Amino acid sequence: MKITRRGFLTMSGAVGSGLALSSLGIDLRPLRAYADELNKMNRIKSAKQVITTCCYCSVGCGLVCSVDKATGKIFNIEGDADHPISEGSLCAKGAGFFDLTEANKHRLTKVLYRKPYGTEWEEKDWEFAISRIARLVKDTRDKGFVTRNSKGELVNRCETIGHYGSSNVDNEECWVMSVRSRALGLVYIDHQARV
Amino acid sequence: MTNHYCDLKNADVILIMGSNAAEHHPIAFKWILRAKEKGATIIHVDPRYTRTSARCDFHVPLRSGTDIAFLGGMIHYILTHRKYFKDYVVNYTNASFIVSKDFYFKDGLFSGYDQAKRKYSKDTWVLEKDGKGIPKRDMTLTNPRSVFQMLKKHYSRYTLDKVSSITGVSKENLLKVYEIYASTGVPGKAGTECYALGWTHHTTGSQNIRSMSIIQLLLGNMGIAGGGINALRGEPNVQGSTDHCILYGNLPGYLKMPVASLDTLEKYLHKCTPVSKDPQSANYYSNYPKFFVSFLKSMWDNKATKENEFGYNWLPKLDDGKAYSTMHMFDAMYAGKVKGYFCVGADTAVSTPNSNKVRKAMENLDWLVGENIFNNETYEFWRGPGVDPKKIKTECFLLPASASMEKEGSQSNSGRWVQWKYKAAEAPGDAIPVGEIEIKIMAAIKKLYEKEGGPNAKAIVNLKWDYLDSKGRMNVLKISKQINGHFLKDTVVDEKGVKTLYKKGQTVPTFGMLKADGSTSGGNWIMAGSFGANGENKMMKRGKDDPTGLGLYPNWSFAWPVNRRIIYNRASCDINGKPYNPKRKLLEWTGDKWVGDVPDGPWPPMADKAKGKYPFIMKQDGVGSLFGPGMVEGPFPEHYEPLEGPLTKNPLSGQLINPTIEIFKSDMDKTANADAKFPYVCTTYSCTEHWCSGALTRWQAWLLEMQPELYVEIGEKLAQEKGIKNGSRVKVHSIRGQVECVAMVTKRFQPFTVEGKTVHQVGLPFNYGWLFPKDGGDSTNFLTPTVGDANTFCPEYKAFMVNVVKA
Amino acid sequence: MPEKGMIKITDGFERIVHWMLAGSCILLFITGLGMMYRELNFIGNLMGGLVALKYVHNFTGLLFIVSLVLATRMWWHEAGKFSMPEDLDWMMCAGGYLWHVEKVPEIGKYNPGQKMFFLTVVGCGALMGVTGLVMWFPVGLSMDLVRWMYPLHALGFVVLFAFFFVHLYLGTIGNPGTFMAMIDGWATKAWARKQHPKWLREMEESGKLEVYGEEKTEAASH
Amino acid sequence: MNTSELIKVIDTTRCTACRGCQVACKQWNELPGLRTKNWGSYQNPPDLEWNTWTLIRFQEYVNDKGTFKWMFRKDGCMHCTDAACVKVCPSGALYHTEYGTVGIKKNLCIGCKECIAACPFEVPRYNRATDKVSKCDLCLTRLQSNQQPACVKSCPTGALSIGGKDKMMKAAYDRVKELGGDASVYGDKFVGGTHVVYILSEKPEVYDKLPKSPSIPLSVIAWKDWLKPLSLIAGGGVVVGSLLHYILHGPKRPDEDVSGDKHAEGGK
Repeated sequence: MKITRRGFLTMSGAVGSGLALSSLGIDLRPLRAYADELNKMNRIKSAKQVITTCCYCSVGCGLVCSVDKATGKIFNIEGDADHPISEGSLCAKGAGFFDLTEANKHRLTKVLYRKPYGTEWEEKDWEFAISRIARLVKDTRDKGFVTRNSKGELVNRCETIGHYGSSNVDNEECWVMSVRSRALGLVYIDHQARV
Repeated sequence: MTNHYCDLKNADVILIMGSNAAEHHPIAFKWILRAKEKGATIIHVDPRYTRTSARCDFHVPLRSGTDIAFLGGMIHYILTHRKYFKDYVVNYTNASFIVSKDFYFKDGLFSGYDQAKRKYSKDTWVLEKDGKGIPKRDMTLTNPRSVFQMLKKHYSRYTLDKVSSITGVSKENLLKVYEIYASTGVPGKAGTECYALGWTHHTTGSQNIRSMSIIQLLLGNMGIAGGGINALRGEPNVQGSTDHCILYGNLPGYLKMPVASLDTLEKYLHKCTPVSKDPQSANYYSNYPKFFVSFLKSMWDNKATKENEFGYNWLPKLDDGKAYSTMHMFDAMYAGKVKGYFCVGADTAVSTPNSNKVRKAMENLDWLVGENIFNNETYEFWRGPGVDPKKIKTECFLLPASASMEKEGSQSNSGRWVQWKYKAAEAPGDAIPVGEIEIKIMAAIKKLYEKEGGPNAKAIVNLKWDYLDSKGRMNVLKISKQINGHFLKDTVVDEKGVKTLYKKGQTVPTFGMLKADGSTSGGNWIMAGSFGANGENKMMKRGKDDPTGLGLYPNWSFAWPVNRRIIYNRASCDINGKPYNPKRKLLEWTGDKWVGDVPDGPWPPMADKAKGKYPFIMKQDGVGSLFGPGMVEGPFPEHYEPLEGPLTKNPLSGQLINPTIEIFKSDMDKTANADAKFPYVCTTYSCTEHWCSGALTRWQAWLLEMQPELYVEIGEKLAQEKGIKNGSRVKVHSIRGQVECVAMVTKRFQPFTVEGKTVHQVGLPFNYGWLFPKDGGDSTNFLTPTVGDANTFCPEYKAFMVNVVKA
Repeated sequence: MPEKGMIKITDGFERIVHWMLAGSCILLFITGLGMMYRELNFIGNLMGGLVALKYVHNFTGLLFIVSLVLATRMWWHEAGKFSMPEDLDWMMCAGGYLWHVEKVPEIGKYNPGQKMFFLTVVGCGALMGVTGLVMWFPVGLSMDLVRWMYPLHALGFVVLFAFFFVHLYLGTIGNPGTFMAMIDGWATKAWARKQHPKWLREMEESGKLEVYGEEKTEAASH
Repeated sequence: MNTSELIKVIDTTRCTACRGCQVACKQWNELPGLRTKNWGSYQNPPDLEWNTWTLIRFQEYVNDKGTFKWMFRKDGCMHCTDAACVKVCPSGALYHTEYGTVGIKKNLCIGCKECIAACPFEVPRYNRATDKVSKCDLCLTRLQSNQQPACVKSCPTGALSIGGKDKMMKAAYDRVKELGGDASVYGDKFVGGTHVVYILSEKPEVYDKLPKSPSIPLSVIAWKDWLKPLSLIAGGGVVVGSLLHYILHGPKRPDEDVSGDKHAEGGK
């Protein structure tokens, strides 16, 4: 579900302090400010508004991403005033959510590979990475697989591969990782629940 | 959280202990302040005066690692001053149960301790049963072997003087907190507790929380609006990732990981399914086989059959009694046993204790796969400080991932609300969602096994793994429904005489319909009901109606289990189902049904001896456990000193440290208790402006600008003694490592008087690493020890010993 | 063009410095006023906007400071010091500007009025330079100090602006014959006799007087 | 009663210094974060900057009773009614908006920095790279679109709120009454009343960088109210005086040339 432009406007009316500007009898005069200053507000009005959830602490605050319909890029992110917990408010990290988008020049955008004893990363494609990783996983698993433990009990486990993470991905991704780890027989499985 | 964020507003007293809510959960703190506006008293107990303390009614400083002493003192106070909620304690807890005659406690140890194994045999930690197998009870609570009397006796040693001497809290402050908090032990008042890593990051972490659970049960605060025990968890989906159990010891839905001795499904189910002979105990976990078999079906679908025990033996099995947590993994990696490592959305080279050991351990890896949105110290360990890349054999992959707003899916908040989020934009460059990366890698592995075979290849080749759509992208909805569960054949369900036909392939609307015969699948039973039988995705719901006025918002997203917003909610009513506090009516029995929140089961209240059930339906005995034999340290929490502390003797017993913690023994696992070279108690924490290891937030200029580099907070008195000026550079050492950082001299750390001596405490954030920013300092975890809670292996980040010197 | 018999009052360097000072001053007035009065913001349009005007003002200010330093060095000897008692006498009768005076006391090349004007220009000019520079580069100074630069700058302006008009008047229609002295450097002897009799006499006696169309030496024998 | 006049109330007693506002401001106004150093305080950047229009100030304070307090104050433009910055701004870049707040038209700013010296709260900041001064405009375009300013919207605890003047002032005074002690409303008693008003728990003089009784600096008054007209009077006076002198006294002409020099009037 995507909230409408109207939704964005109504939701921002009554937030935080519980005071709606529109309810205060404010005279909405024609916009007289300068074009460059106006730009962002106008862009928001014509943008697609997409709801997401904050990716830091576990309060689960709602956020609204304003997406430029022409470029498909996010250009503004602020609180979702309809959200019953956050009511539009955000802390420092949430308020800076925009800096996690591709606007942040530090984002990883390429598959990187470092060969043994290499001193730098090399750019690779997905095909290389996935097939190579699959091969490494299989070789490592098969070599160190423990079918029976020292007592002779059937254990079918792989103690040579560890998996860590992540509490910072979606439920569906968590489940996929949890299940694939078990199918592989991994036992060193952990994530940030412990840190 | 037993309750949820909006519910914090319903409390009359909020004890924030083991949490710095204002800094780490600023929006949760909104609800705490809303309670305050309505007259609630907010108490902050923390070693350091923080932004939370600044907005509380008062702050009580406590020496790190002494929470059980503090809370034990409160239990003692509640019992001796008769502040407990008697009706609740008698009916809804095991206070009236009788403890086995063989059980004892002596000088810090419970019965059954094996010194060599550092483990207890729990054989004597049992409650007596009558001839029918129903627990014996003494409703007068006067039997000296009753749990109530045993509890009273156990905590009689936690006197004000003793507690004050251990914790460094003045007696006046202790009494102030005890009195105010204990005032909630009446029907009309609710007290809640907010904790976070300040409680879990200890060698006694689980018992810290259990101590509070005991208090909440004594005061009748469990299961009520404005009550409960609320873990303010630290990551966006740590609730979900825990629910799906990316954890060595559990399978999705907290099902138990099979161990080697349980070689058949039958044995496993027998062991894991609790039995109660008490007809009034719902003992909901008697349904365990349904959840477990449905999970196996979700993994292997039609390849899992009754004949092959639904694939039970394809699952890996742990050795009995052995743990495989992060610390164990790095210990094994350090010993050269772990050769390959997937590090997904994490920065373990910064976040794991004893970073020197962790970074050294990684040098033994053959390969490393990183998946993240930013680079970090873990992925670049091969060229970290003091590491020569030309000597590191590890083959490394760093795979670009989509950020949160670049993918669709659900996240579970700490209040168990599973909220759907939408994709706002494409990820930059080649980045794709982590789930998609994992699906593709596993699909490639599966192909290899189909072609080449290998040990236990069936587990892989039979795996249901069709989660990419026609365009080769992750099919989120399909996975989500797989988690919810399906009917695998046409099924007629009889609900109170109404028969409904569910067709094969329909989503299961509630876990009550899961089956142990293989006719249903359920990737995670607690998530059953996140979809309606008609396929409606309830996680997307955005209804704002609040019929109870308590802020439950039943139509906003989906809360597990079965959209219940406050768990154990039947305990908010008396035995006849009438709310204890009519002003905050969470639930009420109207004679034929419950009205309010989704009740903990449909049965009548327990006064109905025929059909009625006890309120704590997930407990074997149906009541809250004051006596809790599930813990490895003992049924009653006991104060032990941290592995590293300022004392040579535990003031309460002859047992200095937690007798059941695992001691890691590698050459890099050094400790220094009460060592003059490391005289100051140190604790670590985060700050509002950064998140966890800082691996996401350090790359963000707005946030980095506010907290640009590593610092150590030092009290004015200690700074004066050491000649350290505010803003100057200092080195902080532990026996394991050191960090250099800026000294922040503050009035917010005050020395403690412990056992008559002055003990200084300092603290550092753990948000920095060498990779970025270059001049921001490195990981605080160079200082921390490899040791953790004996139940969960949550590392001890909160109490250890250091020295501070001018740089 | 000068005519025969006119005498050299100023040399080329003097005139260049004078006009640098005068020009920068006028430009500073105009640009300053353009900023001081929002009604006069349009002046900025002539220069390509108010920002440009600001820079014209700031850099003209630098030119002004240079000119002022040169002028001070050049004129300090003749105009920076009062010579008693004649300057006092001159002042007693206000140089004959305000009421009719039969015989204005004889004074040197610059009368005390001009000297006062000069000193005021030097003083206020320095004030304008210093305050202007602080306003331009306020970094590192206490805000209380910076704050007072503005009224001081305005005060200097008030004085200079007023003096400017006095000077303009006296240098043109108020004292006929003066203006050309700053254009080509020549004035009539009569003008010099009226304005600076003592200087004229001294110059004539020392034989330093330069008369248009005459050899210098001739003047000595005159 | 002027209903269109807006007041933003900063209730320091509710602020948790989460700094959501500080970042929300930067996000909305697209202001960059710059590299800073830890200078022994959480407060960073240490002061308002051209890229930091709102800043949470952290202050450790022990009152006369010996009670320790950690005080947080959100600093930023106070949006004065008698705004010194508007008064001194030569270009009209700074102006009063329809809400009574002080807006800034970036394109008109000429970077003269006069407002910097004039502001009694030391709010406007200069960016050398752009040669412009910047400050909070209370998210004017948001107000004009019926949205709360970014800071107010982000505030979790209700420490920030905005609304019509009368209602907000009443709420502020009610809150102060509820708080008691040294609590006070700060903002309505000077510079014609500010459009950002604090609820302070301590006496104003206790707070870092908060003037006890701010006013338009005397220097600004001396300059704009006295010297500016005086310059006209002086300039005009001299012109008129000169004319009068010319008319009444006449120019100082050289005497008839007794030596036979050619009569000349140097000037043409």
